[in-house]
Amino acid sequence: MLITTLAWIVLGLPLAGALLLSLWPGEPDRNLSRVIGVGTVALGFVLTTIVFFDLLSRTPSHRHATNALWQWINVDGLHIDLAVLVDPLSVMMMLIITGVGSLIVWYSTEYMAEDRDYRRFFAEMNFFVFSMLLLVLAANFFFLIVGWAFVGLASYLLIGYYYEKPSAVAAAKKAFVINVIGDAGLVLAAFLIAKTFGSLDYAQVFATAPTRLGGGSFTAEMICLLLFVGCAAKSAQIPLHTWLPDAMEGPTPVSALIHAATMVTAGVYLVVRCNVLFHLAPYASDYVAITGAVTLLVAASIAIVQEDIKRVLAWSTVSQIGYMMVAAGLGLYSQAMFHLLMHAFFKALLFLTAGVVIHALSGEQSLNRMGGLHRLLKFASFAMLIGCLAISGIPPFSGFFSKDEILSTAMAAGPLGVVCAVAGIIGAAMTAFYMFRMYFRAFGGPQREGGYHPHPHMSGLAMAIPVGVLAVLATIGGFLQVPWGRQLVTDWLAPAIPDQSSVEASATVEWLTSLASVSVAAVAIGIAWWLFGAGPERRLKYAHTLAGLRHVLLEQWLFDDAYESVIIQPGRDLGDAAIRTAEPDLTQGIVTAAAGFSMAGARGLHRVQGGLVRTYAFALIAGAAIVGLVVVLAR
Amino acid sequence: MPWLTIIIVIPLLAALAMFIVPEGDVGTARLVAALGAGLTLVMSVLMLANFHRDFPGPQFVDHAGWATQVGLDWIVWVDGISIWLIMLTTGLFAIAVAYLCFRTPDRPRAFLALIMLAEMGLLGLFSSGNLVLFYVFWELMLVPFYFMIGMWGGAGRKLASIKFVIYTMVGSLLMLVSIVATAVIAHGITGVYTFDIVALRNVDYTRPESIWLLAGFLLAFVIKLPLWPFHGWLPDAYRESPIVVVALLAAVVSKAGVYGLLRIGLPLFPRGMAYFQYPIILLALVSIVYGSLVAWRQPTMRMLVGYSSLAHLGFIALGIAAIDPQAAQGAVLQMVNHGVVVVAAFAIVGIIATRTGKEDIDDIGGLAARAPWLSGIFLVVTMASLAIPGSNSFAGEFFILSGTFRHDWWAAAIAMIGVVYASVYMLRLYQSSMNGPARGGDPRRVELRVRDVVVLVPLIAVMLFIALWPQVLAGASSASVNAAVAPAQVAVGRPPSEIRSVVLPNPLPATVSSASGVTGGASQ
Amino acid sequence: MLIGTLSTHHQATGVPLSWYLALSGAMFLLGLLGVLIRRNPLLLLLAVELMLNASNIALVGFSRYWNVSDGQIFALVVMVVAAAEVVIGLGLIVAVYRQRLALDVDALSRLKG
Amino acid sequence: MNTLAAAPPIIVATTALLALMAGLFPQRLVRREGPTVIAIVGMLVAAVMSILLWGNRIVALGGGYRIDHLSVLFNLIFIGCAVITLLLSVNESSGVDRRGEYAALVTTATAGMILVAGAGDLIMIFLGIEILSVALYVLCALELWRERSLESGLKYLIVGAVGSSFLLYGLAFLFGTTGSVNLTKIGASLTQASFNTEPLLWIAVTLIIVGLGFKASAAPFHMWTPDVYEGAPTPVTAFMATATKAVAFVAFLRIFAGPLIDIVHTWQIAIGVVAAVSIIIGNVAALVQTNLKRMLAYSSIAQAGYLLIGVAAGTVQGAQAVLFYLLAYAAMTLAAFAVVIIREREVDNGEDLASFSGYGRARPFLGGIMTLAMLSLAGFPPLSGFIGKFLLFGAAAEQHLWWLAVIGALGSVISLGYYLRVVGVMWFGAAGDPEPRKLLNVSSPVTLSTAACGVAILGFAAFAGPLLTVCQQAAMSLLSP
Repeated sequence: MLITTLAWIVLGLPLAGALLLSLWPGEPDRNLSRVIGVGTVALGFVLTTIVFFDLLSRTPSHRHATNALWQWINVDGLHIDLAVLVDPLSVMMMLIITGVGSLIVWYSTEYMAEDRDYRRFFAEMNFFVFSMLLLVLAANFFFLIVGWAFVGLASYLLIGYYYEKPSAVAAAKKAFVINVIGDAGLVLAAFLIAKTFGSLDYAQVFATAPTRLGGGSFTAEMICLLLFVGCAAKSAQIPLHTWLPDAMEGPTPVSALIHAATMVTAGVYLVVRCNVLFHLAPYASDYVAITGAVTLLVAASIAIVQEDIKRVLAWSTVSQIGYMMVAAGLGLYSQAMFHLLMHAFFKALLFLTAGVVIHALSGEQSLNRMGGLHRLLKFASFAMLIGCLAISGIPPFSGFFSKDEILSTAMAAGPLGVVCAVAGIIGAAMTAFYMFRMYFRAFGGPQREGGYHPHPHMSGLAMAIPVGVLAVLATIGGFLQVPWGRQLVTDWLAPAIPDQSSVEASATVEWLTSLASVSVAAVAIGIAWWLFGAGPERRLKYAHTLAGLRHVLLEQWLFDDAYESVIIQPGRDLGDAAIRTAEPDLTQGIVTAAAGFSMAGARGLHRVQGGLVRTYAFALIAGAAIVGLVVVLAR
Repeated sequence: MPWLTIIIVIPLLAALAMFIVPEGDVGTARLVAALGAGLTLVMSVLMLANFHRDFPGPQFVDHAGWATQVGLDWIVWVDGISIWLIMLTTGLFAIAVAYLCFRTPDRPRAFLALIMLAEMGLLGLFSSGNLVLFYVFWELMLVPFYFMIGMWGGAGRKLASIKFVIYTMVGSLLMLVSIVATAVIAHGITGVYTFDIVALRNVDYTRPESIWLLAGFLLAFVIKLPLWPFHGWLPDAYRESPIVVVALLAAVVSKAGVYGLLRIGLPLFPRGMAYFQYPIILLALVSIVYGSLVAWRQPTMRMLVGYSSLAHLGFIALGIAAIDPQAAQGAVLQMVNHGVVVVAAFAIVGIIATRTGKEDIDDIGGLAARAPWLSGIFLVVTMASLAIPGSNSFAGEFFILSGTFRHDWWAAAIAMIGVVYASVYMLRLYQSSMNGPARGGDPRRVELRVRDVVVLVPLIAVMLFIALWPQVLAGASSASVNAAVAPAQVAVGRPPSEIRSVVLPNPLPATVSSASGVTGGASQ
Repeated sequence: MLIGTLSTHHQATGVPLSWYLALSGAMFLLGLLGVLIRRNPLLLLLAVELMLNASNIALVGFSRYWNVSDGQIFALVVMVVAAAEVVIGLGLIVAVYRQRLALDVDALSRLKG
Repeated sequence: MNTLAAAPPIIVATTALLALMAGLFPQRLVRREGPTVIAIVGMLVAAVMSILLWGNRIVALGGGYRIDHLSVLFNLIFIGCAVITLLLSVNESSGVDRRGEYAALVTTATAGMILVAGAGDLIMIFLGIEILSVALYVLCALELWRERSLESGLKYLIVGAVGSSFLLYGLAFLFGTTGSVNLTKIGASLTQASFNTEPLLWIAVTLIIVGLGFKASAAPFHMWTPDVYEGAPTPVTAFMATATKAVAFVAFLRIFAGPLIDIVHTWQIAIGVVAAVSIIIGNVAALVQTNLKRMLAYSSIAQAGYLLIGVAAGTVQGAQAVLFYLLAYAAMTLAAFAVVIIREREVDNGEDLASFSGYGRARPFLGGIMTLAMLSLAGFPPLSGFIGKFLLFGAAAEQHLWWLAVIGALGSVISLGYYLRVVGVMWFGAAGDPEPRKLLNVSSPVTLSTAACGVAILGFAAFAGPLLTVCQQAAMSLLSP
């Protein structure tokens, strides 16, 4: 009871904050916006830790609780309650959301200090936190979908935060529409679930799934595939990934919170949440893994050529979520969640550090106009280095443990697992390469030509402390779960993941995989250092090798072009054609034709009525003949 | 207390009172209209408070003879379906009157009188317990709209008004033939010559009879809705009418068609509905996709919202044609939702258009910068209109499609195209007017004023309420919805486990409801 | 029943009913033809008279056949009516003449359409 | 006692003579107002007489005339139309000297109508129809100085005489087939024997349909109607459009729903076809008319088609529907013509649709009455025209004449094209001349009778229940000779 009440409060706090800030009459004081914006989320984190320890004090099998506020609707036997489910999985997500969230919101207070619409920013951030919490706390698929859509809305609002910029507006719309496509998949999945189980409650669906759905049954596969449509859209997996890079139009803290740490990992969360169903759907699970593997490679390859510091990070996010999807698809749910957690740390760190740089350079985001920042922004440089090492999987930073665990366990998970692990190792090399390319181009080498005007300034404490905290977490976070040591995350999640596949990599495989991934990463870092460490000359020298591939990469494997020409433009043409032809000719045409027919008849009668008596008499006689004929015929 | 009769008569009295109001006395005219609409709203709320939630049959039955020997009678009642349409009508007309009171049109007396007459027509329609009375009100509401379009419309108003009437009448006159034929054929079967809807529900028509009788009704319904390709009257009427009229047409009048399907189509002609099920589903799907595509490419704000309405009504029609209690329940929910949302959308379009003097989407932009409140409310309305999960519209659409999915998953899947496109065109509307570089005059002038707030805030409040707790609506209508759908479910051969209501309900006895009249229905 | 007796001779006169009817039919058609082809209103009135009298012959013939006087009374009434019609018709023709309009019904075609 | 039953026609006929004489008085005041007052008073007396006779079934004049519910109801319709026609003619600019003749002719025509309504035999039907026709020929041409009036009179006379000949010939054959002119006896003899294959009867039925169809201006025997309606003085047109049409239908009912009811199959389809053709031709042809009188003429053709649906049904319901619709039709048509009459006095081209541009806003009252009339004619509920159509469709459906009902419905859709055009011109059109020639006094008989018609359009609908009871009784009296 206590924990669900606390969960409701955690959920309600940011909502209250959002409402308060947006409905505040007039322009509220900036301090007020700040206090409300940060306070609700931070308080949420504190309460969440209470929930966490409460759950921890229970025996693992009792670590869940549900509570309904009211019966939202009951239609034809389909009950839907406005209810929360508190279990290890949701609490873990809550901790990430409120923990990382409050750091990032705190960071924003300084980052956004110059902004005109201060309170709108915090209102929308709070709304996002509320939506995300709703997503993870929902006790049924319906409110999952609601939260799912609300985070999409929050993401839309925050991507389009600078709404006077047409590119931001377009990016926001793109993100929203693609997410609606995902929502559609999710909703269809919910229909199928409702039809099959007569309920949308997690508890009931998951409890009865093994009996109602045979393993590998068509329904199970369909449910999972449809769910995954939603996951792919939200987590930017191929082919629904194109919105995420564009989403970098939003303010950097937004990118850190929504498009790196929390929202985009919702897809992973959902697959893990529905592990019971995915367990029954081997093909769908394989599809998830394959999508993850392909995405991680494609995204990593694109990241290599990006010139915008945030877009590098964005593609790296897509790539990293690919790792999580590989894990989730292979049934390595706790590994996926572990990587999710670590990714939240180091990716938030990377984004916030990038934000520090951008802030220091008054909004400059292009790597071309950076360089040699190490001496000017020492703190940021170290923070960024930690983040890069973490994401590249260099021990003992956090990314090493989580990525390594995914790869090594995947090796043991059948042939597909091996393929995915190999892809993961290649991806690891690419990751290390593009991350250090970014690092060296921004911080290494000489300063950019002409220097920096105004001089880059170090940020204040509100930005520095969150970065510092995240740097620490990204450094040591991996020790939560070390090979052959304490598997804290796995143990914690065990009650929520009953179908945890018992894949256990042998020691040899584990060592070999680690060795492979670390060594390729190290080599990649070396190459990056050689290419980018010394300034632009060498880079420019090699810029034209592999021009064709480079072009494809710069065009992001042509996904956007394909969508534009295959889906969007035909849709426009169809709409225009409908307006041009179907509207006037078909729908109006019937009426016009009928009216024209009547009018023609009227004009004909007008002519016949020529005023001559003989005509009238003749008509009389003719009419008599007709009537006579009818009388005779109809008798 | 003859609740419904009073509710129907109040607007009529208000309309008649306009004759006494001296010409040019705008204040009194406004007062009369406001009193009329307000009192009607209050009465309907009080009626709702006395409503028996779980009773599936007619309540608040008022009965008086008119020309009883030929089956013409004054029988009005509500059930769980129509009570919400009554509420929708009284609420939205009160809003419309509020809107008009602040923006007095040319010749206000006449306009307000016509608005009141239209309200009477719709209220009568939604409470008719007799087919002929249904027809009477069906046509009666047409007349004020005809005049409102013709007298206060834009440049092409003459053509638009006559097209609107003739198009609608093609369907409705054939409906009259069907109404007459229904009574005649029922007479042949039961020996009773009656137009009473309750009595006619128990008539066992043969399949061809059911099909042909329904065909006459159906044309009228799909034209009124409208469904593609019967929307030929819509573009002209929407383009030329005053925005209030467009809003009411889209929000309330269109519901008459849906209501007809629910009240007459499903319970009276289940076999016919079984026959026409897939044609209607098909038309609904085409309407959804077609309306979305065309809405997307419209140049003006009002036409965009207008065509979006075509798509949304396609969803509602789909919910009924699915012949599933869940889908039908969703349709009932969505009728209310769509009415509320579309009125809000048109109100915002009207505000923007009057303040900037522009209606073309490309001429307006960047209003959010100086009109944050408008922008915020518009966002809420946009989201409700594109049925984002968590909005009131989503509650309706979810159950429409979920119910449809149970038997015709493909139809729900195709309808999803419309869901996606809704976000495309609604965001086009929202973003191009609110975001981007400022265009179309001083955005500060566009910001909401008190007069706008009184119109929009009640609508937003209703949207939020339904979004948070749709069970209030669903709970009070489910019994009636189940009863309405049950015969058609039998006709299409659904398994008994899915049929929620076996017995067709009789009217609530006068002693139980607070209605004064006797029941007009036949016994089982 | 009746049709069978059309050709049988009537006892009293020996003139069969069919003869009456043939005469009457011929007159009626003649009158119709006159209405169709004549342009002078006077002659038109004449043609109409022919048609009315065709009826009279039929009436009288039937009256004889059934041996009742109804038909004859009817015929008398018709005569009076016909006379009244002719009077009015002639009056109108005079009025037309006075207006110096052509005595040609085809000229009476200002009202049309 | 029996002669008392014939009081209504006798009173009306006497009134005609008195009115004629009043018109010859030397005093100008008497000459001007006397005939109208006498005619109205006399006819109202006849109306009261008729009402007093309600409920009685009396045969008078040796079986030639009878009082029953039907004849009483029709007496009231005719007298009502005649009185309103006379009231609408008050202050007519045409010469005072013709007042007496005018009132006398209208009254005479009414007498003829009353005779048809109560006709007990074929002779009386023919006689009554001819009395009213002859009077109408003169009435049409009453404005001798107006070429169009003259043309309409002469045309009506010639074509009308042809029509009468058809009717007469048909009656002659009906007599010939049955051996009696008495309606009751004809009915009896048709009931006894099988007449299915009787060519003479077919001829009779055909010719009677043509003759009465002509009087009812049903298509294709309608072609005189627009010309005559347009040319005749407008009050006369109003009288023709309402009372004369009613006569034709009472004759239809007296003959077909009475004695010929047992051979319904021989004439049902034929009348149905005539009805359908009338509905289509009347409604379609009206679409392009710009002269309001002409448009109303075509509308009356279409309305005749609707009324024939009820006749074709050949049932009590059908007859009842015809009766109700006739009442409603009279009210709406008189209302429409009344407004045209008023407009004609205000402007020169008052019968042109164009002259009504913006009329509704300039004269909301008259515009309102006209709108009411048009909407009712178009069949908009809850006006009386709707209830009439509803009953007619019901009667057709009862006899499974679905096609007739559907054609009727489609015809109504077409009719919106011109009825609503009038409404649209009046309310949506640009305002016409701002300063009309003269304003009618609100209390003038013309305005009052216009208002009365408007009230009737609503009242017949509101009190449809009691009215239908009356109509039903009247219809029942057809079947019990």
